[in-house]
Amino acid sequence: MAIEPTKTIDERGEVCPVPDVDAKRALKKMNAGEILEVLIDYPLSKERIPANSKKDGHEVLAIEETGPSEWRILIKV
Amino acid sequence: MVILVKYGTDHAVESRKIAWAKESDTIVLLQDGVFWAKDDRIKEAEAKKIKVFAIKDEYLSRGCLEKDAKVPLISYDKFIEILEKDTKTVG
Amino acid sequence: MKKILFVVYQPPCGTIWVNEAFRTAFGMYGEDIEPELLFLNEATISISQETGPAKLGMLSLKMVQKYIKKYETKVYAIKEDIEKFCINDIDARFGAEFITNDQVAELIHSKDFVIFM
Amino acid sequence: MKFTIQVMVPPYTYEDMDTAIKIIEAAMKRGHEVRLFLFSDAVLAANSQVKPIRIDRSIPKKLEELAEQGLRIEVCGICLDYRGVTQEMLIKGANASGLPELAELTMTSDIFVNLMA
Repeated sequence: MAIEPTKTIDERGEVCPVPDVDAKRALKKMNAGEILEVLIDYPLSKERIPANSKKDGHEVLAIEETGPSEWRILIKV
Repeated sequence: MVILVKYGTDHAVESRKIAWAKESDTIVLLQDGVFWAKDDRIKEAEAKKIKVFAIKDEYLSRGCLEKDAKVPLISYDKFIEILEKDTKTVG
Repeated sequence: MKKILFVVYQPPCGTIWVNEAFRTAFGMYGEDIEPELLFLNEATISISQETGPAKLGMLSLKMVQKYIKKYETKVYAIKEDIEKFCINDIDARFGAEFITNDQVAELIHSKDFVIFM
Repeated sequence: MKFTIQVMVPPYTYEDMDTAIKIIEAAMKRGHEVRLFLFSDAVLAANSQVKPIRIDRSIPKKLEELAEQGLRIEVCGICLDYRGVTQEMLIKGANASGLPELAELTMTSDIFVNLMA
């Protein structure tokens, strides 16, 4: 079943700390149950965004490789 | 605030940091910053009621003599004690 | 809320600190921290429109301007330093506020931590 | 209390890592929770491949021992990439992280000791 994100942020081309900061700021503004889609190509953020989101009490639904060194992360608030 | 000074007396930034210090601030001299401990200009800070200390080991290791120190020489233990009392820092 | 001031004093051509100070400041927006940045000494030349590390094949300085706007990062420069380095063509994209050398003491003392880079 | 110490310049070339270690030891002895953030060239201090001559101190080994005693070590990931240090090369107890982690350390610190570049 395809997951329909509530909001998408495209952070491709951005490096540390921008994807992480933007993901965190976007999650803060969202309501419980909503889903954030984060598109990234900075490898370290692939590890850190899910880890930090979990720490903040969110649920990481998926980390998908969408291309060579490109990922899509789905986080449920 | 606790202001750390780690470069010597010719360093343009350190002299400005010292000049921006205010009454009740503490200046801790470490590394080459210990050369300020022998410099007359550090007396101006003390005249502004700024407390100044230098790390003893770093002062002595640079060939400076205890008798020439114009400020108290302290250990790292004492340095931590200073930070415990005044947690705002400039480094 | 914690208040942090990043003070950068080395030139943007030849050292990484201007870029790194901004990058560090931007990282603070993930937390309840208000970062501000002050240009001091040679770092002040960053706000001249003509300054370009990219002219030397180094990482461009302009990339930080996008984020200054996005995150609304407060930037300060010191009037005396601007005069010292004869900067006449100020790049408005830094949105810098100009303060006097005497005002820096107040700025520093309004912060929890001041980080020189 | 919670302490964070930030170092930016390379070990052995400069004294900052030695100073940081002395601050860490003194703070831990007084019962504080201590964290170290290695930024820019200071990341080299967490490289387990560093081989000083026998009569010299081993800074990476010392950090490893302090980590065993409870020191948390965070290392800037982008800075590691720039210097060809892989995560596998890091000493035990050091984590490759980045500026969002530095922000977290800053936010949760009672005291932040920055050793200016």
